[in-house]
Parts: sequence; C-alpha cells; structure tokens
Amino acid sequence: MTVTLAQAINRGIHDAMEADDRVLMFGEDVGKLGGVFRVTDTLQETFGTDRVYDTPLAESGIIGTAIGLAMYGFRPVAEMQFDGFAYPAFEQFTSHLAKMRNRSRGRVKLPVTVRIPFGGGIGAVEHHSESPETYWAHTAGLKVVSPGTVADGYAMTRAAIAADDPVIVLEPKRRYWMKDDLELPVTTEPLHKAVVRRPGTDVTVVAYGPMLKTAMEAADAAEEEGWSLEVVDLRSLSPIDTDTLVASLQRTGRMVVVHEAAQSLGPAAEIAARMQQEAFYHLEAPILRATGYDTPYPPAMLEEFWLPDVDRILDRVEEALDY
Amino acid sequence: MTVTLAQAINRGIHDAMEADDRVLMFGEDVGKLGGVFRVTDTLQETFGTDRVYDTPLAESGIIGTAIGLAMYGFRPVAEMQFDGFAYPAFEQFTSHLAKMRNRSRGRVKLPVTVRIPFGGGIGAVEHHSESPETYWAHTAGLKVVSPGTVADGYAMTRAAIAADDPVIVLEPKRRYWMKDDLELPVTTEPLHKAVVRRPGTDVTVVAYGPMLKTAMEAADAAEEEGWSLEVVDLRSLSPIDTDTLVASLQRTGRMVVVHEAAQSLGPAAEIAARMQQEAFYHLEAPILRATGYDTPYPPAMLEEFWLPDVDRILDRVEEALDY
Amino acid sequence: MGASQPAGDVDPSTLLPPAEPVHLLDPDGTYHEDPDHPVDLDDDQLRMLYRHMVVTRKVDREAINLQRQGQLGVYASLLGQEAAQVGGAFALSEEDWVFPSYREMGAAVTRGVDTGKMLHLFRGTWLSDHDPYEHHFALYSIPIGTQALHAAGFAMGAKFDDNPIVTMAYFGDGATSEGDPHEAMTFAGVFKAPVVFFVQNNQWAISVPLDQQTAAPTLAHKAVGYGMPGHHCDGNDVLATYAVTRKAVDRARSGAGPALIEALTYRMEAHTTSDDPSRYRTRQEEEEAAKTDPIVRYKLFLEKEGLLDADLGEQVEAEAAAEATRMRDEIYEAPHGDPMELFEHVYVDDTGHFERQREVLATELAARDGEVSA
Amino acid sequence: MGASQPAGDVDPSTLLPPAEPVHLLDPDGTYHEDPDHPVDLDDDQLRMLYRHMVVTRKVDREAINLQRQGQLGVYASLLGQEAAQVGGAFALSEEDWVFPSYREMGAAVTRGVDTGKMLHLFRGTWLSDHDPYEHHFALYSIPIGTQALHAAGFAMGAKFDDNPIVTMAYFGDGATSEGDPHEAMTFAGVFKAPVVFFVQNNQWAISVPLDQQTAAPTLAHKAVGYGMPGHHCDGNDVLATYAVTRKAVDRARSGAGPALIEALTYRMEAHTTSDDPSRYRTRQEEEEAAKTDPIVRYKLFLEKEGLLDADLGEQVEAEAAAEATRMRDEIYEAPHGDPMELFEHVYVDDTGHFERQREVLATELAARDGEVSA
Ligand SMILES: Cc1ncc(C[n+]2csc(CCOP(=O)(O)OP(=O)(O)O)c2C)c(N)n1
Ligand SMILES: Cc1ncc(C[n+]2csc(CCOP(=O)(O)OP(=O)(O)O)c2C)c(N)n1
Ligand SMILES: [Mg+2]
Ligand SMILES: [Mg+2]
Repeated sequence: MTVTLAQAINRGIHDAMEADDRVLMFGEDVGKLGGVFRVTDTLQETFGTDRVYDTPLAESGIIGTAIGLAMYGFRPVAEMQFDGFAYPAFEQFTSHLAKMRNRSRGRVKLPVTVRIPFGGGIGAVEHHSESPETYWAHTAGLKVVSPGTVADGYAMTRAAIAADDPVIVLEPKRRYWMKDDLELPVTTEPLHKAVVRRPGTDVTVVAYGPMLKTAMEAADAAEEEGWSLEVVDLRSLSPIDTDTLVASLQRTGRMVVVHEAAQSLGPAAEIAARMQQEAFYHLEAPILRATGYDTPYPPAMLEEFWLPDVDRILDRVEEALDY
Repeated sequence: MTVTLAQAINRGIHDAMEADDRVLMFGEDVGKLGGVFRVTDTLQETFGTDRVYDTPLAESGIIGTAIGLAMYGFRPVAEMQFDGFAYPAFEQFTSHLAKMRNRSRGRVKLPVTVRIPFGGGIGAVEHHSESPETYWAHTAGLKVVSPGTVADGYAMTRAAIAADDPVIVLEPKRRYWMKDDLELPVTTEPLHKAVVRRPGTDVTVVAYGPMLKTAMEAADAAEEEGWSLEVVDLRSLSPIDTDTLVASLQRTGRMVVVHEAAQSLGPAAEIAARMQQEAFYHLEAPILRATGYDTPYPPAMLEEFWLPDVDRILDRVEEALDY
Repeated sequence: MGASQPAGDVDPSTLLPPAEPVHLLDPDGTYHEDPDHPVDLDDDQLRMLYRHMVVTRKVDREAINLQRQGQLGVYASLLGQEAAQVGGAFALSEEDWVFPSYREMGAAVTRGVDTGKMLHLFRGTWLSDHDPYEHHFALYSIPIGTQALHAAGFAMGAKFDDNPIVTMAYFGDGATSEGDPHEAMTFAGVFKAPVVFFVQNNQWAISVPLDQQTAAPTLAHKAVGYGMPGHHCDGNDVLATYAVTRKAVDRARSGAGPALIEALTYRMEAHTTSDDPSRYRTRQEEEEAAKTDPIVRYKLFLEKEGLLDADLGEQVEAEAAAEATRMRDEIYEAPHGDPMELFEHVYVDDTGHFERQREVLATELAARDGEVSA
Repeated sequence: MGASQPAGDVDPSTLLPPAEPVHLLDPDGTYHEDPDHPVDLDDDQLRMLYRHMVVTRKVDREAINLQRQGQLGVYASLLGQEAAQVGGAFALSEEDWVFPSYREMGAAVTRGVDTGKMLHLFRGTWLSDHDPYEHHFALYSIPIGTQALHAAGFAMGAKFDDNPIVTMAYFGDGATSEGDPHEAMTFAGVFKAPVVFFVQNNQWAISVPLDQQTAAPTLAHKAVGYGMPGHHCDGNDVLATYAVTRKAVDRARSGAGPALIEALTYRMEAHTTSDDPSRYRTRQEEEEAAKTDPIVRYKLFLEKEGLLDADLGEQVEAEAAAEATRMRDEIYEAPHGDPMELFEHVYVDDTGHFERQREVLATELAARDGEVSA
C-alpha cells in the first residue's frame, strides 16, 4: 500500500501496541487531537486513554514519568511535540534516561522510545525547525536514529520500541507527507546499520532523515554533470556505522556529509574525524560538509538560504572532485 | 604574587565588580559559603548581598533570571554549581540566552557570564565530573571558553564579564588548586584566540582547560623519547581559532587533540574535520584523538582508566608518528 | 528546630483566592461596586479600555485574514481574551514592563506597540521586529512559560536598583505545568520582586482541557505555595481584570512583593491557524463561550453609563480599521530579509565565528544571481 | 465559560495543612493521642521503629568514620533525620517503592537494603550497587528533585495496572524549588497517582536556609496548588511522622490520589563530609537543634511505656554494631572494579558503539600490566 511517512510511523506504533500491551504512548496533544502532525491519529480511540494519553504541558515530566513507567515494567513511547521543546527535559534525558542502566550496573533497563519531529523546511516559527541531534548523539547511553524512508518510518519505529535501550527517534517532519509503498512485514537492516541507498563511484554522499531525499535528488542532478554519487543513508547517529561508511569511502575516495544541523560539532564533524583516521590512505579529497550554518535557525522566509539543498551538496561534490 | 587558579578567578570577579557596579554574582551557595570550591569567597562580604547572592535551588531560575537582569541592564555572572547540574537550565541556555540577541535583530544584548566548574579527576560522585562542552559549543549564540592557566583564570574571567555576548566559562575544577604567578594587569590574547604554549616540531598537541597541564606534561615526557611536541592551548571552544591550529599543523604535519569529554561529537571531532579540510596537503598522519570514552563518566575508582593522561596522549603521538 | 514554626511570617489564609472570582460586570453590562476592588478610572480611561479591545479584535481578525491570504505562516488568535489582556496591561504604568507569550496582541495594542511589527514573527521576515525598549514590551516567547523567569529577573533588577517599576508576565493555563513559571514564582517570592504573574486561563492548552492539566482547585491556589497572594477574576470582565491587576501592581510597586492572577476566559478561536479544534471540543461549548464575549458586555456597560454613543462607537471602529490597514500595509510592504543578515545579530562581536560560512553563503547567493541574470 | 467554576471538585480548605505540625511525642517522651492520626502499631512494631533508628544512627556514624579513614570519597549524613526517614518508610508495605535522594540511609535500613551496598556510590567502586528490585528501593538520585518524577511515573504505572502499591519520593526542602518536583506533583495530581511526596525539611540546602529558599508559609502549603492534601508534621517525632505518612499512604492506596508531607527536622551534620557549616550557621543553632534528638525522645517514650528495658536496649545496640561491622567489611573487602566493565552496562545491546574504544582501553591496560611486571 502507498502511505505517507506519518502514516507509516502511525502504523508502526499501532502494531507495536497491538503486539505488546505493555507499550504506552503519551505526550502533549497526542490523544484526541492525534498529535499536531496527526502521527498518533486514532491511536487513543483504538487503545484507550490508559494506553494513549495526553500529559500536562511539561516535558521534563514526560521523560521523567516515562522513566518511572519503564522501571515499573511498561515500554513507554513518549513524544516531544517539536525539536525545540525537548530542552526542558534535558536533565531527565542526560542524567537519567541515558545513564540509569549504567549506574545500576545493568539492573535497571529503560526501554523508552522518544519520538521527536525534527528539522526545518516547513516555514514554521522559531523553535519548530531545529536539528538538535548532536545533543543526543553525544550523550552516552542513548541511541539516536532517524528514518529517511517510508519503510524505515515503520521499521525503525518498531525496532526502537522493541529495543531494550532508550532510543531517540528523530522524525524528519518535513517528510511526513512523503509517500511510498509500504509492504508488511518490512525487512530492513538492524537499527544501528547504515545502508547504501544508491551505489556510485565518484563521491559518497552521506545523509539521514530529512536530507536523505535531498541527497538522492542531488545524485540525480549530478548524473547530468556526469558525476556518479553513492548515497549512504546513515540511519543511526548513535552508534555511527563506521564500517559501512569506510567501505563506501574506500570505493569512491571522496565524501560529502549532509545535515541540517549547525556545522560546528555536528554529526558531519564526527564522521569526518572517523573517516580521515580510518581511511587515511584512501582519501582523494578531504571529507566535506554540506550543513546548516553556525547560527540560530532562521526565520521562515530565509530558511531556503540556510538549509542545505541540492546546490549546496553539488558545490561540495564539485569541490571534492577538484582535489 | 603566587596564587591558585581559584584565587585568580576570584580576583577576576572581584576586580570586575569593583570596576563596574552593574556586575552581579549569584548562584547556589556562592554567598556566605563562598561557593563549594570557595571561588567566590569573601565576595559577598565585600560587595553586599544585593550584588552577590544565593539563589533558590533552581538552575533554570538562575539562568532565566540572569536573562531578565541583563535585559534590565545588569551584567550578571551566574554560577552553575557543577557541570552535571547545568542541565535543568538547558532550555534557558539554548532557547533564550543563546538566541535572544539574534531574535531581536540585535536590539537585546545579554552580557551574561556563566561560570561552570567542569571536568573530572577529583574522585567525586556521579554528575560532578562531566565535560559537557559540546552541548554549549554546538549552540549558536553562545561563546565558550576554558582557562588552562592561572593567568587566564584571571584574564578570561575579566574578558568574559566585559564581553557583551553571553559567555560560558568552563573552569577546570581539578586545576583550581594549581598555583602560578599572577602579575596584574594581565595581558593575554583575546578571548577567542588559541595560543601556542610550547613550540615544537614533530606533533601538535591541542588541549584546553584541565588537559592543558596534562598536555604540557606529555610534551616533557615526549622529549625523553626524542619527540618534539608543540602544545596549543585552544582556550576557546566557540569560536574555534582555526587559523592558529592550521598554522601549527602546517609546521608539524601531525596533530593529536585532547579532551576529557566523550569522543563522539566532542570538540576534537570538529577540530579534526576542520584540519583535514584546511590543511589537507600538510597532513602526514590523520588527526588523532586522546579523549574520554563514549560512556558515562565512571565511578571514582575507575576514573584513572577513563581520563586521558600522559600515556594516552603519547600513545596517540606515537601512532601519528608511525604514519 | 524540629517541630518549629512555619517558614513565612504572613497568615496563609490571606494568600488564598476568594471562593468566587472577582466579577464587577454582569453579562448585561450592570456594574457592581466592590470596595475591595475599586475601579479608579476616569471616563476617558474607561473609553480607552473599549478602544483597546475593539482595536485588538480588529487587528486580530485582520491577522487571521492575512494568514488565510498566505501573508503569514501561522497566527495565534486571542479572540475572546481581549478583556483579560487589555484589562491586565492597562493597570501598568508606562515605565513598567510586559513579558508576553505568543498570543498577546491585546497587551501589545494597550502598550502602543506597532501591531504590524508584531506580525513579522508569524510572517517569517525576521524572528521578531519591534524594539522591546520602546514600549517596554519584551519579545514574544514561544517556549512555554520561559518568559516568567525573565520577568522575575527584570523585576529583581528593578528592586536592586530601587527603581519603582513592576513587570508583568503573561502566560497560559497550560504553562503553569512547566517548571519555569514555578521557579519564577519561587524566585519572585524569595526576593519580593515586583512582578505580577498573569495567567490567562482560557481553558485549553491546544487540545488539553484544564482538568487534564492540573488537579488544582483553581490556578490561583498555586500562589500560597510561593508565599504570594493568589487572585482570581472574571477575565471576560475588563473592569474586574483591571481592578484586580491594579491592586496587585500597586502592592508590588510598594515593595510588598509579587502576586499571581488567574483571569478566567476562553480561547474562542483555534489554538493557532494550524489547529482544528473540532477534533477535541464541541461546537456547543464554543457557542456557550461566545455568549460571554467581553466586548459586548463592556459596550453595554459604557452605553448604560452614557459613555459611548453611536458617534464615538463609529470613531473607535474607524480607528480600529485604520490600525488594521496600517498593520496590513506593514506586512505587504515588508521587504524580504537579506540572507547575509543571518550572520549579523548572533554575536555583538563575532570574531572567529563566521568568516568561512559567510563566504559559503555569499558564493551561493552569487550563483543564484548568476542563474537569475543568465 | 468566563467567570466559571473552579477546575477541581474538592473543597480547597481540606487540602491545606493544619496550623500546627502534627506532633504526638513531647521531648520528654510523653505521648498525646490524636484521633486524626492514630498510631496503629503493636509493641513489636513500636520497638522496630527504635531498632531502625538506632541502626541508622550507627551505620551513619560508621560511614562518617569510613570517610575519615579514606575509605569513602564523601558521605552525606542524615544525623538528626532518623525519625523522619524511618517513620516515613515504615508506613509503606513491602510491595511499595521508595525513590530516595542521596541521604536516605534511614529509609534504606527500614527497607532492609544492604547498607554496605549503599556505600559503593560514595566509595566510587561503582556508581551504585544494590538491586532496586530486591527491596523496592530505587537508586540514589543526585540531581536534585529528579526522582520525584520517577516515583510519579512508577505510581502511574501501578495505577494503570490496578496494582495497589504506593510509591514514596523523598526529597529535601531545597528540592522544592526545582522544576521537577513541581512537574511530578502536577502529573500525580492529574492522574491521581498513588505517590506520596515526602519532604524532609531539614532547614538547609547546603548553606541556604529555608527563608532564602522559598517565601511559602510552609512547604506543605504547596500541595493545594496541585489539588492534593498537604501534611505537616514534626519530623523528629517518629510516631507523628509514621501516623501522618500512614494516613497519606492508605489514602493513596485507596485510589484517592497523591499527598505531600512536610516533615520538620534538622540536618545536624554538615551537608556532606566535604562541607564546613561553620561558614554559614552558628554553633548555637546547632546546639539548640541537638536538643530535639529524635532518638532520645523516642527512647524516653518506649521506656515510659515499658517497651524498652536495659536488655533490649543492649540487644539493639549490638544489632546496630553488627550491621555497622557488616557494612564496614563490605567496603573494606570490596574488589576494585574492572576497568573493562566501563563498557558493559551502557547499553543492553551495544553493537557498533564500543568495538574500537574497548580496544584502546585494553591496549592501555596491557601496557600497564607490562610496566608492572617489567
Ligand atoms: C516548552 C514548550 N513545549 C511545547 C510547546 C508547544 N505548544 C505551543 S502552545 C502550547 C499550549 C499552550 O497552552 P497555554 O499555556 O494554556 O496557552 P494558550 O496557548 O492557551 O494561550 C503548546 C503545548 C511550546 N511552545 N513550548
Ligand atoms: C540539579 C542539582 N543542582 C545542584 C546540586 C548540588 N546540590 C547537592 S545537595 C544540594 C542541596 C540540597 O538541599 P535539600 O534539597 O534541602 O536536601 P538536603 O541536602 O538538605 O537533604 C545542592 C545544591 C545537585 N545535586 N543537583
Ligand atoms: Mg490556555
Ligand atoms: Mg535540606
């Protein structure tokens, strides 16, 4: 069937809740309203207000009670309404959700999934378009993933909920309406694996979440220039699948990493650091970055100048090829 | 005069308060107690409870009211008692302290200094030894610095308070008792500049804050092996002084970056990413990293195995030289 | 110590709200005097309240239109909350400061802020575009409840300075669940900061009704936990709102410390233009609420008192229409932002931050220009 | 809507604390019956309270010694708070859960947790080392107030499951200023979660006295703002603490929702062994506080009631000494941690995270071994 990414995620939560009655889903406006993006549409009707519920307006409360619920034995799926509104919960994320298992020497496990619609490109007001993945990916104890395809929207949601570790699922909100075929059961790579979405020979382009589609478009456009791009869907930001990236870089010798997040200390920095170390003798050019700038996310009318797009990717590709 | 780093910082705050009666200092236990590390000792006696005061136990409250005070016209110096306890204020840091000036098109400036004792090596319990610099350095709108010498303890404190931008000063708590000569007035490089602390020819070692002293010790030890290390004190994590780093790398061809923070998405990743791009043809070896592991900070009895030390730095130096 | 005396020195019962919200105007406009809540306004001021409400209603409607026409990305209407916002803000003096959330067009109108400038945030020309220092009206704060701390800090500053100003933080019923307003009230209580926390209880936080937000008897009952008085008023009654706020503002100015006001009102519109309230509340509820329209009630009062005739009524409508036109023009004529400005305001002193990134963007812009001219 | 009825349906006055803290034992041990707060304990249970307090005092002193001897890096003593902790925890059933802060050795003793294991955190062998599921005693929580949310969430889970258990969150007077306990009480109120928030008001948050922490008349007055009853008791009176807590626990178990208890006590020791209270409070204040020692008072009561004779007194002391010895042995004999364990517990499934870093550490360890054997 053809579904949107939002529908695929909805179906993923639905099927997880159906398969395991210990799965709960909660957050701000996820119940009757079905979430501000309708990702949780009809779930409350189907599973009742004890399993799908609206919380008070308090993000630390959402993550903190998710931890308590997980200690009790539930498998909570919590939503942060937008990327920019997860920050009030930062202490519960970093000091507890990430560290409780380690602190307890493995005795307390927290199978909590946190869904966060993230990224820009929807013309929203401030705080609704951020890419805070660095904050989570740098935090030991969390797993951080982002689906870039409709199938992964379903499969990564299921895998995150099934995982016994806390997983942050960064949902690319500007792709919620992206449509594709979804055949169940979906078989995809494990949660922590990167996937080559399009093989190529000249330059590897690494992207995830909202930028995967942009990278694929760049690869199409590059063809016209006579460049063959290999597109790798990173999928997981913690852990990062170094081996798949290195293998691709060994084939192409050149790599451009794409993300919306601000450049300095963004995920592309980590990938560049790893690649130049692990594939030093294969580098035909430095690892280049096509990312957001080191400024706050811009107002809606300027976001097209801030966000990486096909042109910015191709500029970096060309720069890499020029070495 | 010979003073400790803590005393140099204390003197810096004191002199700033004496020079400008709009400077306020507040936080948890900074008043009568003089701070848990005595960094603010005697300041309340000297300047009174209206200018140096204890707050309720609420970090978001501390940063949020600092913003209000700055809008009113004060120059607040706020303390977060420990690295691991700044997280409750994360939203005020990222959504307001960092972004208010940009949001207001330059009309609202927030000359706020936030002092955070950070890093490990003091045998403390959990949450008291963290290195969260990535969180701040990745956040556009903040400046982030860390003094590695006694003189910089004074000078960077003064410069941070004098700056019209919000500045996070990460104070290397394990070096609070480190002694050195302090001659006033101190003349040091501007806040955003890196400084070569020790020239050398074989490998550049980049460090900051608590690891500067360790890097200097590594350079001494390396001499015995016949290796000449150039030690660069990064000083500023946002911005990063790329030019000084590139210049050093062009001289040595090899670089090891040191920090306590977890490796993935730590500052060394950003430096590696920049160096391999800007000095691509000068690299004799990949940029290597001597850092903490991607795990939560360990219990006191294991911290020696987790923290970078002279040996870990020299291992990386040797590895770089082996290329 | 052990079983010692309580921490504070006030009688807690004086901090509790009255059993019934303060209410001075009946739906038919009849005014009931309440000696505890005098309305110390002259006729011009009473008319001014009306003017502000009507202008607010008009620009609010116009903003909705602008959104429908694609001129704004989104807009958060305050329909139905005019009395709460105007009545509250009218109790402040010019030197006082307002710290709004994102729905405070009525407070902005009352303060004299350029309504057109207030819309740039929603249009996305820039993240905001009025000068907070001009009318002492802080920037809209989108992260819920965070501005309460800025208001508290600002008020602490005024107190340290012996400057007799008061700050007012507007926030919603939903915001009372967040940690920040809690911490703000804690700080304000301890420092006796001259700040008034003004909660517009419009019954909804997007789709979440009040009884799923808190189990508190009323939001005003939270005040006692911070050692400050909690007030409770009919927020659709502009005179009650004014009088209650005025009392709290005067008290704060006198040095007696902060207060919490809960103004009971109703969000008659969707949460924002992106929202669809039919998914979570009934038409019937909305229709009931519409009957308590704050402007209708106040107009009846003015007419009864002989303060408003047809002429004046028309004059106010005309003023409102003119303001709406000015606002519309500002938005239509707003120049597109300059992309290079993205780097301009991040730091006062950006040495070392943007040299290379400025170059990347400049190159991209040049390439676009090339494509356009080519 | 507009001037409508308040949100809750309870009479707010029933949620306010009494004018005076509940108090059942005079300093000389005289017991005053209070029909609202019955003490439903048999003689063995009454003796058990004493036993727990004496053991707590002993292991607490021993922990201070261990710190002085360099066996612990730091320790947070609860001297003077034994009645508050033991009285509170004793009101719980075995199936109930405790969510402690970092000073709850008395609660741990009452629950039967191995006291030696509780010290590993302070020693630094590992970040904690007891099994929370064994005695339903969660890990110590160092970030202030954060555990209140875990307790609330756990209780919500129990409620969803129709499992008649109750959770209890311990936190301090200082913690009431943080956002997390505020959010926890908001959630608990809305979901009627069976959780009791137990504040040990020991008058100090490190160097900050209560009147700089909050302007609230009492901390118990915060409860009404969340629609839950606020209780106030003499925390140095173990029977009052027990009776008040028991009432709140029973009510929560019955489905009527959460409660907040403020137990008035005093931190007789330094904040931790790293602290120097002479910088911020007087010897005189400390000496005054010492006069209200909760164990002395309770011992007098037991003696008056004929429940404690010299034999039994000695037996309890011996038990306490034995427990302290067991604890000391555990610490002395604790093996040093294995550095490679640093990677073991971060994830259940760490595929992809540590392959390379494990190798780095293993190499370093091998080199150290080499140096040692060389
Ligand atoms: C920290 C944070 N979390 C979530 C949101 C998303 N959000 C915007 S408005 C809103 C509801 C606010 O309700 P209330 O405080 O009652 O104010 P109202 O909108 O009714 O005026 C929510 C959840 C936000 N802006 N900030
Ligand atoms: C979030 C956070 N901020 C600061 C600290 C540092 N700190 C540890 S204990 C303490 C005071 C706590 O006072 P209170 O809540 O009264 O508990 P008590 O220590 O008196 O038992 C502070 C500020 C912390 N542990 N966590
Ligand atoms: Mg509302
Ligand atoms: Mg205390």
